[in-house]
Amino acid sequence: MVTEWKHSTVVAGVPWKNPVGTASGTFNLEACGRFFDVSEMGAISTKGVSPVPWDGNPTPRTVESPSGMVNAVGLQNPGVDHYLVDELPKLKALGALVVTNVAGHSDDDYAQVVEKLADSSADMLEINVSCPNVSHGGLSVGSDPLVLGHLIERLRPMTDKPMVVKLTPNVTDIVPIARAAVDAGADALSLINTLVGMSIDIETGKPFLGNVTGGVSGPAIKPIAVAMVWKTRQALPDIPIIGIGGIMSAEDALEHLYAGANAVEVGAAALVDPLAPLRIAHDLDILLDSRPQLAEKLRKGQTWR
Amino acid sequence: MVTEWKHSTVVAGVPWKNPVGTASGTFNLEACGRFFDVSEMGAISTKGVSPVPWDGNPTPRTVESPSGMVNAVGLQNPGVDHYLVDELPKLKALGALVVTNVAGHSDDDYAQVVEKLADSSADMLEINVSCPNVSHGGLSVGSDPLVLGHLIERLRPMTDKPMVVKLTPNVTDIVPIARAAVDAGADALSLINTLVGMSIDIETGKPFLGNVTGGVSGPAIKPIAVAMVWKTRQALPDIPIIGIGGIMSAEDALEHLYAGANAVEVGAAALVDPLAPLRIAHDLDILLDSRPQLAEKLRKGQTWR
Amino acid sequence: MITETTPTTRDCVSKGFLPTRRPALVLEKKQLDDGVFSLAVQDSYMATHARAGQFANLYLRDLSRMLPRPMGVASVHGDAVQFIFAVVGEGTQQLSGLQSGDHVDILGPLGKGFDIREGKHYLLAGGGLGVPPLIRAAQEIQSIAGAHTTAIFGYRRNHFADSIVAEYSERTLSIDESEGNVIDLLDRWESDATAAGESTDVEILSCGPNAMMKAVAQWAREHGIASQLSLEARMGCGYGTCVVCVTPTVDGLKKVCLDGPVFTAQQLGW
Amino acid sequence: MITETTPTTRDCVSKGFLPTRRPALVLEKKQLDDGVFSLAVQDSYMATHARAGQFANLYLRDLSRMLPRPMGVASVHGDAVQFIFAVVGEGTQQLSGLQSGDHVDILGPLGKGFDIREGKHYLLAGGGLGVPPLIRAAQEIQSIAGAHTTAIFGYRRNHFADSIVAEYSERTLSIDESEGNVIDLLDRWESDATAAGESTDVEILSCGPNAMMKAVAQWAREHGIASQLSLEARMGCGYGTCVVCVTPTVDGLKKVCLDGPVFTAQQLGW
Ligand SMILES: Cc1cc2nc3c(=O)[nH]c(=O)nc-3n(C[C@H](O)[C@H](O)[C@H](O)COP(=O)(O)OP(=O)(O)OC[C@H]3O[C@@H](n4cnc5c(N)ncnc54)[C@H](O)[C@@H]3O)c2cc1C
Ligand SMILES: Cc1cc2nc3c(=O)[nH]c(=O)nc-3n(C[C@H](O)[C@H](O)[C@H](O)COP(=O)(O)OP(=O)(O)OC[C@H]3O[C@@H](n4cnc5c(N)ncnc54)[C@H](O)[C@@H]3O)c2cc1C
Ligand SMILES: Cc1cc2nc3c(=O)[nH]c(=O)nc-3n(C[C@H](O)[C@H](O)[C@H](O)COP(=O)(O)O)c2cc1C
Ligand SMILES: Cc1cc2nc3c(=O)[nH]c(=O)nc-3n(C[C@H](O)[C@H](O)[C@H](O)COP(=O)(O)O)c2cc1C
Ligand code: FES
Ligand code: FES
Repeated sequence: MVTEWKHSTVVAGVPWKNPVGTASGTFNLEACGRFFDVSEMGAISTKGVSPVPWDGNPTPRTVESPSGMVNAVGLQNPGVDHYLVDELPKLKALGALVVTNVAGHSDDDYAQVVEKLADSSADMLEINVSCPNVSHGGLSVGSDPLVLGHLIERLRPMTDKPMVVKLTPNVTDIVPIARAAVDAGADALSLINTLVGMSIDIETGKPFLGNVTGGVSGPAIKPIAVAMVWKTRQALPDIPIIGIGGIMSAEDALEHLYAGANAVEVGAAALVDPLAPLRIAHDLDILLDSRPQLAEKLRKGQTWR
Repeated sequence: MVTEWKHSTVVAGVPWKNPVGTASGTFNLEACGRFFDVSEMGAISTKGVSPVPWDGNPTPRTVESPSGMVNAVGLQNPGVDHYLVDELPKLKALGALVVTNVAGHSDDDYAQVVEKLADSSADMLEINVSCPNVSHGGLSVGSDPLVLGHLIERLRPMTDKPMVVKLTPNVTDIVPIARAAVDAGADALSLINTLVGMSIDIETGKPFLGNVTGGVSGPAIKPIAVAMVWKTRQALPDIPIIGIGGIMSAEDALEHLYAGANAVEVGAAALVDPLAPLRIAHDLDILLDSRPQLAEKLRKGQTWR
Repeated sequence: MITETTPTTRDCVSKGFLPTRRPALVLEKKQLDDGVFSLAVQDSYMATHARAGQFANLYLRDLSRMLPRPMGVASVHGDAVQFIFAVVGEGTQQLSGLQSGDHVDILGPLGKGFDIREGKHYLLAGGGLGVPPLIRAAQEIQSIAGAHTTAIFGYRRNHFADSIVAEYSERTLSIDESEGNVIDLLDRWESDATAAGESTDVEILSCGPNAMMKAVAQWAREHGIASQLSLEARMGCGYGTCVVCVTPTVDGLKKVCLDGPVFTAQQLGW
Repeated sequence: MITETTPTTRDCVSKGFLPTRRPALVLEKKQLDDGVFSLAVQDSYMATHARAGQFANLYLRDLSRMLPRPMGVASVHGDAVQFIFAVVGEGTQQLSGLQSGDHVDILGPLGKGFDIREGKHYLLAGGGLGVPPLIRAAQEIQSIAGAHTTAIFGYRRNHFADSIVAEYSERTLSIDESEGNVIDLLDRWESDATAAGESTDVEILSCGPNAMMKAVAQWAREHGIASQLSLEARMGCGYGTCVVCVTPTVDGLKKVCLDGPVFTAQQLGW
């Protein structure tokens, strides 16, 4: 049985069969595809791809934190060329809607990846300017409106694919950053990426992670994520937003949708239950039955205000 | 029996009998003084005082979040005049070391409070430029190095008391803010205040808190707080730091101390167990026995590097 | 975090301070109605000190939900303290899973209870899960010379507390939503009393939904009867330190957890 | 979050996908030693599919600690799966409190187990809490025609697993820290075998602290013996999606949870 989804959404003109996607870095086809039919998801956002393979950070790469985890994977990935012949065609062959997450250490890195993806079968691109775990690019780009605007202006003309810009919560005010991305041509925003955090081993007095700091994700960050989605939505009434952060249940997804998101992505929850993204999609499909106004807005690509 | 503390600390030249204080807004003498001898604590940081009584925000003022809580009290307090004849003299009579937390909606507000406290019996002042729950002052002052520097330059000459500046985590980079405070004359820094967050009632689709957004505190924010203390300590090797955020146990306090704090303050933990601050102080006194290097540094007013 | 009684706790208690959060042994858990449970825990301090209208903070084992679940004391027997609660969310769901032999962390008694005096007749006007503190009021009043009570309880459906309060209260009038509300009962009580020539010199103790209590306070005012009302509020600490649970009164904002939960209608300006 | 088996889970399993995280009934919990416990849970999928060297994620009820606690499968009986674990932190402390009748969420079997073949003699070189997967290896090898095992276990103090592994392994040599280490035992085994004129054409399966396994791999190399080593690593997901648990191999970084935990000494370049 393939699910007959009752409640769909639209993100930047792209119809999603349901409002729930996987979040980048927490979905990998080889691992997750064993647990569910990837075509069932609203969307699959894949691990950040860089122009060349990256080795990531030293281990240990994660440490538990209260109702969350701190990770410092550092965008280990086999590079865009491998992605184009492996993960992407496989996902498309399975019928998935693919959001390709793009990583870089420099503007040129991002441009190289986007160029290679321009004619690919990816459905949307998600420009990750918000990874706290790489020393150049990532967070540093995503926290300066001018730098970010410049990057997106450069990338935007390189492809016809809808371009989502993924924002960091590690900023004084997310609104000018969001606005800069939109003014430069972003078709949608996704937020939030992880919050900079760390943990210290009290037996050694030394940082636990190989990379010293990492990014906090999971339920702990939910209230912060919801506030950022809300604030961005209040400032930018029309831009499509994918809400991310601490979504463990359909109820959590609803909080993001009521905050103004058009769709959501599920991250850490998928790490502790491979089926979490699909389960949340199913549960949400039921919760939306009793919320016809919200469901109607989502279906039309509008948002809750 | 009054505790013979084995391990003391020094913050901005002020000796604390142990490294654990209460955090502002979570200690109130009338309530907490029934549970323990306030003179036992390293320090008592009192609720933010404003020049005139403030009524705070509409209710509900708190909502639970995973391993945390979001509060939007909005600095309700009876004003500095009341504080000077009530809470402060009572605390001093009981033998407490008092850190008076100062709130304001404007530079003039802060100045008025500091002026009145200049000749008081308060041991230290803690300038709260980081409250996310007031529309002017608070967070807006604390997130701009220039504005903050200006304020501290004005306040600094008004009193001989050691001045602690309490920083917000809701910034892109805490280092320039910390530096601005220090350059303007701050004797110490305390961090972190709460992170902006919110929660939405999925039955109504509306924000749960009367104030819409609030501040997240509790274990959920510990990794974020530790990273901020660490980052600030790396950049400013000598400034005394009071570590705050998510401390529920002596082990958590140790994480802050190893990150570079000279002392800690306990917030949300005190709300869910009135005795938590003193229990943490006792437990830490034991844990420091087996950490003579750290204990020695604290005693001398130095920090772990 | 089931905080076993720590040296710090013992030390402070020995110096005369109030006992802090501590684990209490669950003696009994019973289901009273659909989603309504009675929980008896052993805590001699609570048992000795809890006055009607006071409450305790119950805490969950699930550390991801750290705020207290405040619960009114429903009765005391020896060193056993009884709570009666409805499952309304995840926290009360978890509490309903406690079994005898488990421990649950508690703090209390907290707040200001009902002001109860000798020789008085009290009407206990309760609605839904507002009845537990009134059961304790009936129990307390029963032990006071000359004071007596009439329980006037409104339920959603089943009259789950009638048999419990009957142990302590001479008379119980109760009603469910299909039949009417607490105000209907108050009217009935008054006409009965007047008809029987009984005194209507009573005082009302009330606990229930705000709308109900406002109506009760108004009814009392119209009949020249004093009323004390036990409020609910979202709480941060439940013991007076965080200023989260405030309610407007004629003297300004007051803390429900410390200055209340019981206020007079006058204080509230109702 | 004890996730009761959801419609989504049932639906996916019916389509032939792997079963996701699910609650398993605790059948028995026993203490084997100071701080060492055996936990048997009912899960027919695990019981049918778990190969020696594979592991399961166990999850805590305490939602504030959400990461998995990976545990090697120690044995299988019918639809019961046994784990043996030491209490080293808060999570294993909580797991040690499980009682029969409780449920614990599990995911598995996970990872690549030992490569076990017919007609071989395996030395099972285990240290401390590395022994559980080797007990399962002995059990599995016992059921394979002509294959047999010698258990070579190093303990900190008590020889808590000797009697368990004796059910499956023909011979057990064990030692504790006061007496020596696993390498001493391997030497002893070799001289015994040589003296007795037995074949030393064996393969080593090993699990334990990294330092021990490196020494075992080196010993094996020096003796021209192949070895398979089961690694530990900090994990995010435990099932291959997060790229947290990587280890360097001659073919680059590999995931311990998916490509391992078992690697050959050659793969690791040890
Ligand atoms: C002084 C006082 C006495 C009470 N006595 C009783 C009683 O005897 N029996 C009974 O059934 N209920 C009583 N309540 C209400 C009870 O505290 C809530 O039903 C309970 O906290 C709900 O917890 P939950 O986790 O199931 O709900 P959730 O909605 O999941 O709880 C989330 C948060 O909101 C708080 N919360 C939710 N509902 C309420 C509420 N109505 N009042 C205050 N906080 C709430 C919770 O404490 C928690 O912090 C009392 C409340 C107060 C303030
Ligand atoms: C493949 C594999 C198989 C294992 N099999 C066994 C076994 O059969 N018996 C046994 O006793 N132990 C085994 N372990 C180790 C076991 O997973 C840890 O002891 C356990 O996770 C500690 O949890 P804690 O909450 O008590 O410790 P904490 O230190 O409080 O845990 C904090 C975090 O660190 C992780 N962690 C801590 N120690 C380890 C470790 N040594 N390896 C991996 N993660 C760790 C925890 O999972 C958790 O995420 C195995 C580990 C791996 C990777
Ligand atoms: C292990 C891990 C790896 C991640 N890798 C990426 C990545 O490659 N690109 C990206 O944009 N976000 C990455 N993220 C961030 C998530 O996509 C998500 O934004 C964040 O975890 C918050 O959501 P959550 O609370 O649901 O996990 C990663 C998160 C985790 C936990
Ligand atoms: C209810 C509440 C009220 C607070 N009021 C103040 C305040 O008046 N002034 C201030 O500087 N910080 C205030 N804070 C912030 C705390 O002092 C502390 O910085 C923050 O809660 C993080 O620490 P925690 O995680 O230990 O709670 C308040 C926090 C809470 C929860
Ligand atoms: S709940 Fe904290 S003051 Fe009342
Ligand atoms: S732990 Fe996630 S890939 Fe191995």
